[in-house]
Amino acid sequence: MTEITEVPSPFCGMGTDDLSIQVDGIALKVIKNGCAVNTPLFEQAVTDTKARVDGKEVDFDVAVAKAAVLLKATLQPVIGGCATDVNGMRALLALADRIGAVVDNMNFTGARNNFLALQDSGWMNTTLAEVKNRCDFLLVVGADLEAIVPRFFERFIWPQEAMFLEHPHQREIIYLGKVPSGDASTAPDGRKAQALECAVTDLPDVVAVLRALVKGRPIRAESVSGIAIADLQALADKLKAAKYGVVTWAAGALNYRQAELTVQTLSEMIKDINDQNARCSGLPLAGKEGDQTANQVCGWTTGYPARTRFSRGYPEYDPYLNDTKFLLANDEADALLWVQAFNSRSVPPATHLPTIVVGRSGMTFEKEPNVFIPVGTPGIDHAGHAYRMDNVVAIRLKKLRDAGLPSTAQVLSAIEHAL
Amino acid sequence: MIINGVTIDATFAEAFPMKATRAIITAQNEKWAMISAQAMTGFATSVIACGCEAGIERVLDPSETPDGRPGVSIMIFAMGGKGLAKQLETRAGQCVLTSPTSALFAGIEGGIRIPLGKNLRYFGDGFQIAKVISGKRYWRVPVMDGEFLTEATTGQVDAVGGGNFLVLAESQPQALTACEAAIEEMRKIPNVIMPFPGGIVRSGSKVGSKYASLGASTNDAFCPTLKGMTKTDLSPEIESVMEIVIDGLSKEDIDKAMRVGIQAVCDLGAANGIQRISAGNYGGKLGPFHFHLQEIMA
Amino acid sequence: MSALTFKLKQRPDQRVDMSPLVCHQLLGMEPLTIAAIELQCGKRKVRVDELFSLSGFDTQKIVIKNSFGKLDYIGKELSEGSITVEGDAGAYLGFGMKSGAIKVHGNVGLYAACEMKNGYLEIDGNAGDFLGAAQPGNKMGMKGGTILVKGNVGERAGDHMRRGNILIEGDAGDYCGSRMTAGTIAVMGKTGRFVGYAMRRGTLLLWNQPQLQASFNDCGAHTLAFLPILFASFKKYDSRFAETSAAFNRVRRFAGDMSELGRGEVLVRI
Amino acid sequence: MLIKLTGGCVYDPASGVDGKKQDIYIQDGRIVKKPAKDVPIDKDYDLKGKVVMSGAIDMHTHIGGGKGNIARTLLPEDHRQDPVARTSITRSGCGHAMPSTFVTGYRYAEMGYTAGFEPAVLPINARQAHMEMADIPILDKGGYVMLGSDDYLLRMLTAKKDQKAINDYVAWTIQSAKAIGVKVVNPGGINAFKFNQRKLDLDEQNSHYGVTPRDILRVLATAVKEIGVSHPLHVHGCNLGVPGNMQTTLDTIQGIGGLPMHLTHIQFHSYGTEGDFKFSSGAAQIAEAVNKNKNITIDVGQILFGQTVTASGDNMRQHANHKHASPNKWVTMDIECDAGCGVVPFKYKDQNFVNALQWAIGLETFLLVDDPWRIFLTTDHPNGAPFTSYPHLIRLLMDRSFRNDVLATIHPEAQKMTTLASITREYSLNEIAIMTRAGAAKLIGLKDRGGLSPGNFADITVYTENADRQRMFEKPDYVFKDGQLVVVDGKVVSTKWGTTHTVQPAFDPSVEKGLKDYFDRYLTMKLGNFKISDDEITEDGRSSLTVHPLKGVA
Repeated sequence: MTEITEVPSPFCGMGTDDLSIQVDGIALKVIKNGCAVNTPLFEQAVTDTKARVDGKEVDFDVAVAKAAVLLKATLQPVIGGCATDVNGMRALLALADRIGAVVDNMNFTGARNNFLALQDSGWMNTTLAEVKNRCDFLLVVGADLEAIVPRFFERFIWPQEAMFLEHPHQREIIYLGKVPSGDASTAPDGRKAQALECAVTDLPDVVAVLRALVKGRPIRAESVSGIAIADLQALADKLKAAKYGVVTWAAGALNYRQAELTVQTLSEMIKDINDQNARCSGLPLAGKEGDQTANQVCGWTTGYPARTRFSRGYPEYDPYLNDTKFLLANDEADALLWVQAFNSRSVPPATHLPTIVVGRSGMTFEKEPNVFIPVGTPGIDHAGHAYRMDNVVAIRLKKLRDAGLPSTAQVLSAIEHAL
Repeated sequence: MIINGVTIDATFAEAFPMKATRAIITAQNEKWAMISAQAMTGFATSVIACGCEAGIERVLDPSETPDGRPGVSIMIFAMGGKGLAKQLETRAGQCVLTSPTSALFAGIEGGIRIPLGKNLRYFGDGFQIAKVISGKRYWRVPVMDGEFLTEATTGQVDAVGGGNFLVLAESQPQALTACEAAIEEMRKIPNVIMPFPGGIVRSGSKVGSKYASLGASTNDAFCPTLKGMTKTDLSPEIESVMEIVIDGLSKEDIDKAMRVGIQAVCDLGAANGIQRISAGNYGGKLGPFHFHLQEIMA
Repeated sequence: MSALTFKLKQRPDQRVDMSPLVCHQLLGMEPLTIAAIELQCGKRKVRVDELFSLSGFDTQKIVIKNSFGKLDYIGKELSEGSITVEGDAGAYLGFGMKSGAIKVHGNVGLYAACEMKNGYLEIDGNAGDFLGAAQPGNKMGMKGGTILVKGNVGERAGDHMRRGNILIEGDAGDYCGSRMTAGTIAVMGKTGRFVGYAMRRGTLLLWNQPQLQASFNDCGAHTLAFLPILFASFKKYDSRFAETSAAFNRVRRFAGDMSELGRGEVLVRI
Repeated sequence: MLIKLTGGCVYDPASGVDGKKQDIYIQDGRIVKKPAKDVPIDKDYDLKGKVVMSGAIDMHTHIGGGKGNIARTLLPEDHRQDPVARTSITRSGCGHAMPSTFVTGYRYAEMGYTAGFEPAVLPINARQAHMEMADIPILDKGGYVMLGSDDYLLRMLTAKKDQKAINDYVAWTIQSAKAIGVKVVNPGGINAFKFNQRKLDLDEQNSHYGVTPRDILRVLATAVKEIGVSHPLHVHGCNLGVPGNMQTTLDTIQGIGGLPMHLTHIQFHSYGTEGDFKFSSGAAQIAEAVNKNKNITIDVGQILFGQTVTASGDNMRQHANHKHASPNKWVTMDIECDAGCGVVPFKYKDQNFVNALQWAIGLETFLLVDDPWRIFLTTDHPNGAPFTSYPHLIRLLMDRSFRNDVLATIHPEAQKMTTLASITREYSLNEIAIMTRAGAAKLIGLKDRGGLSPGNFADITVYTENADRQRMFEKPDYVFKDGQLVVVDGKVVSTKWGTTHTVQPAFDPSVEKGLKDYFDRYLTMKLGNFKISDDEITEDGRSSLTVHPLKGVA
């Protein structure tokens, strides 16, 4: 039995790397700094290590050969999920390039809220260490942050020390839209975060008013979606008065249509504040389980984020038509390769199409895929790289055990070679 | 040539190339369209001192105007395009933009496009709104009575200025009555304006003056009180001369206007004290357009 | 000369890029050459005559029969002539069209008239999201011309629109006129939420009072002189917009989006 | 396999060979001496009438790291204009302003380049920079790690730590980030921006730390020299793009007190304030200072007209420049108490006075600096222009009449403000070879690269002599990388992976004590997880590590 310290987690998206994990054979136990998101995903048992074709266990090579056959004769294959490490994505994109596939990250519809705003007008952002040391005012928009990233407040908002805040515990926090579900955002001295509550789907209206107030434009209404304009005016004033204000949101939590426009309004508001000689930054938190990794690697390989097709021989980005769900529902796809090395509960969408799953050991299916190849999890079964949810920092994932599981990269490269 | 006892001189009016434009002013009713049009075309009798010659062409029926309201068509003539554009813009800004309920539209399609409301829009201080409708750009400028709507540009075309004829009569009332009759008919002709007050000018001029600083002075040859003092062009029975000056988009337009005008004068005839019709020229040296009276009336 | 007609033989599962089959590209081409053009369909390249039976010769008058919602990029950058679509059209119909006319008898998909520059596009049925919008990453949507939709349109109609008219006889989805810079969108039916969201300038002309967000301010009731001129310009269309009874000049004016430049307007008929 | 390149006209400034007919032999990836007569030649290339140089080295090109990927993500419209389809040997991607990684490798190789160095590797983002560069085929790469706005260094300066402590920190950072040099960007300015300072002159204090850019430059330049890193401190100075910054640059040169210093993209730092537009060329003064101060090297950062994107660590200046963004979208970031970045798309226009004069200033600089060993050909890709414009730039330098023809087309007021028309200099092939090969290798301290003498790696480019230098340089006949033929007639025919060039200066291991405490207290990552291990570079077989010798260290 060994204990491995300073273990980074690929699961929470925050890049938490202070976990201590006890390794007993292939069993893992988080003994320090676990959380509701990370602990179960680390501790999950390895249940299957053998590949299957049509439900029957087969040798790895047989499964790979079968996968290659299914992908080869396609008119429009789709590679969905895209939840893996950097090397996994490299292999995935090489395969996609070869077979003319559509590549789609499973959480892109949420991430799209950020990408489309970025691609239209850009933004001014910051990252977690800057938040930890500089942020004196935090606005959380439309997200119950602690449910998404349980240790966000403990690690970045309420640490004992911050380089540039004499009293880090005096930071002010305001929630807009969502109300915090727990006490993580409550200051060590008991001060609760202020919450201006509205339906999340009303946020487009609320943030538009907030931006108008930041710009000093007239608003005639007295309230918007149940929030008094006077409260929003006070919020606008605080944003402008902060030394280092931070506005955060989680793209996936804005789960209503066209939420990119909400993100864009927030991002443009942040620029407005900086043009009024104050500092303010966005902290657009995107997904977890390799979402950022998928988009980053696809970004440098193709120029586009991970909703891009290769069917014409070169990459073409389409945030709507390249959606796996749309392609399946519309019978445009004729084969699905689902790649999910992190989460065994994240199974492919139901489809009658030939399906290959390269997934974390332990996946159970309502409908057995044609090919299932269990893979190791980056950061547990093999080393690798993953991006944090603030998109700048890549973390080095460690190998904790040897359960005999191949990496995503090994499987996908093998399929490519078998073509 | 003699028509109804009126002698048509064997002479010609001499006219010059000018640049012209037309604009349409509409308003809530004809009264306000006309007030604005009159202001816009006021103090525009002669390019010599006014910078342009302008006049009301005609009243427009609502069915003829772009916005379906009563309107007035005005024309402005100037010696050059630059001066024309400046006059148009200044006058539109002071006399139409300011005038209650008014709107301003191009009166000429094609031609060289010159600013109509294009720069007036800045009065809107950033609140102005552009609209392109059927390929034409309009500006909506917020003003205190609502919105001032103006087309961005109108057309500038080559035109002719300085067509004229003189009515020589036995008395002042008879000269005026005859000229009034002429103007009434001439106003029915499109593409022309008679820029002087009421269309009639009594101070015909000659080139030059004894005073060095003046370029023009009274046309003494046609001044009846000087008959005995100067080389007169008047017979003894002529006691009053009045002139009608015409600017038009083409020579043919001026031809037409002169013909109906002279005819109206001649219809009154010798019986009403009209003796002669003559015209002003400079010997044919200055203007390329010559309107021979007898040819026009032939 | 009879119209060059492409009659779809059977519907492929994958989307087809129809952009080569546009008047100016086919000008002067023999039918045999046209039949041999390859169209991208999913991963495949498919000959035109594999998908369509061809008849007629007039390349400046194209008819697509049996069309359906996976035929994308019909009339891409059309710069002359006309295209008639019998059936539905896919995404990016009339993409960047410069002139000419396109008429679709059925419904159309996403991004119809995307970055349209000029010309006339008529849709008998419904249009999908992003009608007259800009491609992701581009800042300029429709720049001119007129779109007439007799049915309903999806969300974000006229996103990033710069000039031109979008006339909608039916209803418009949410975010109609989002991020507009200029131009006019007229909606006879109902509009969804967040009308004119983040619009900078431009006009939304509505027959029915929308649910307006708080970043639009009421500027009161007005008689606007440009409206009769605008309506007069619709007379030439085969549309309810051309009817004399459709015209009005009395509106309530709302200005916004105050979060943006705030120079846009929502005009609601009264 | 023994390869012979026969009869080419060789330009190898590293060996003092200036256009001499010479045969070259390649074996096992290296250039070898003429073999004995009886050794059979496996492949003989007849290079009569061809020009032979070593593979070109771009010593300053933004090809890896977060800001590049932000630029890519920001500009789908730019990629749509230049899609690159896959072939049986190459991967698909996109080109133009900020090409995808694979296309970056192909297009560099297709112009005869065999190495590129990323000049702005944030320590915290070094992992990404290496991962991106690992996906650039054919080229060798390396990075200069960015210091100077990191809070750790500024805290050390405030605490008056001695030079030895700073040297240890710099050496540790180079090793942790697997770098080959050190760069400073707007010294302390990126940090000052986080405290809402909007400008920072050479002698202006950071409002929190009380430290000036001059202080930072001096300690870093000293550190780089004392720990034995060949490449002098790579400096992106204060006041980038600000009219009048010529004086700042001159002061920077004076202020470094004779220490080795490389001033990068100096074109952006050579502006006066004369003339009607209060914007003028300072190239003559800068060139004079460079000529006089032998401790100074520069690269130009030439701008060329057209659409591109600027990607820089200098978020203070990039924020100030955002009003020039075209199209109007831009990104700035504060990053991890380490540095920042700013990405602003730009369209340089020949009819824009400022852009036109910037173009002329860059060329003046090229032509007025005497010593080609101390000036390097760059566009600061993609900031001044994409790297694919190098052949055009080479023609501007080598062909005066062409240069003057272009000059005659730019903004007329800019023509009046430049002396370019009167400068007769035309670069020779040998000088181009110095700037783009031998000089770059010498500056960076690359052993076995940038020259054609036996023992060197066989990175070789073969061109057909052509009076039109643009055509000559945009389409080499052959390019060999490590002896492998990778390009024929300007097209990639095979691919391979290059190596990652680094240095490993020594440091006192106790430096980690203070760092560990700092990481635990203030940062968001453990020190142990921050450091990049060798196997991260080498494990997937895409790259290898090449460690170059230190200066004055055995």
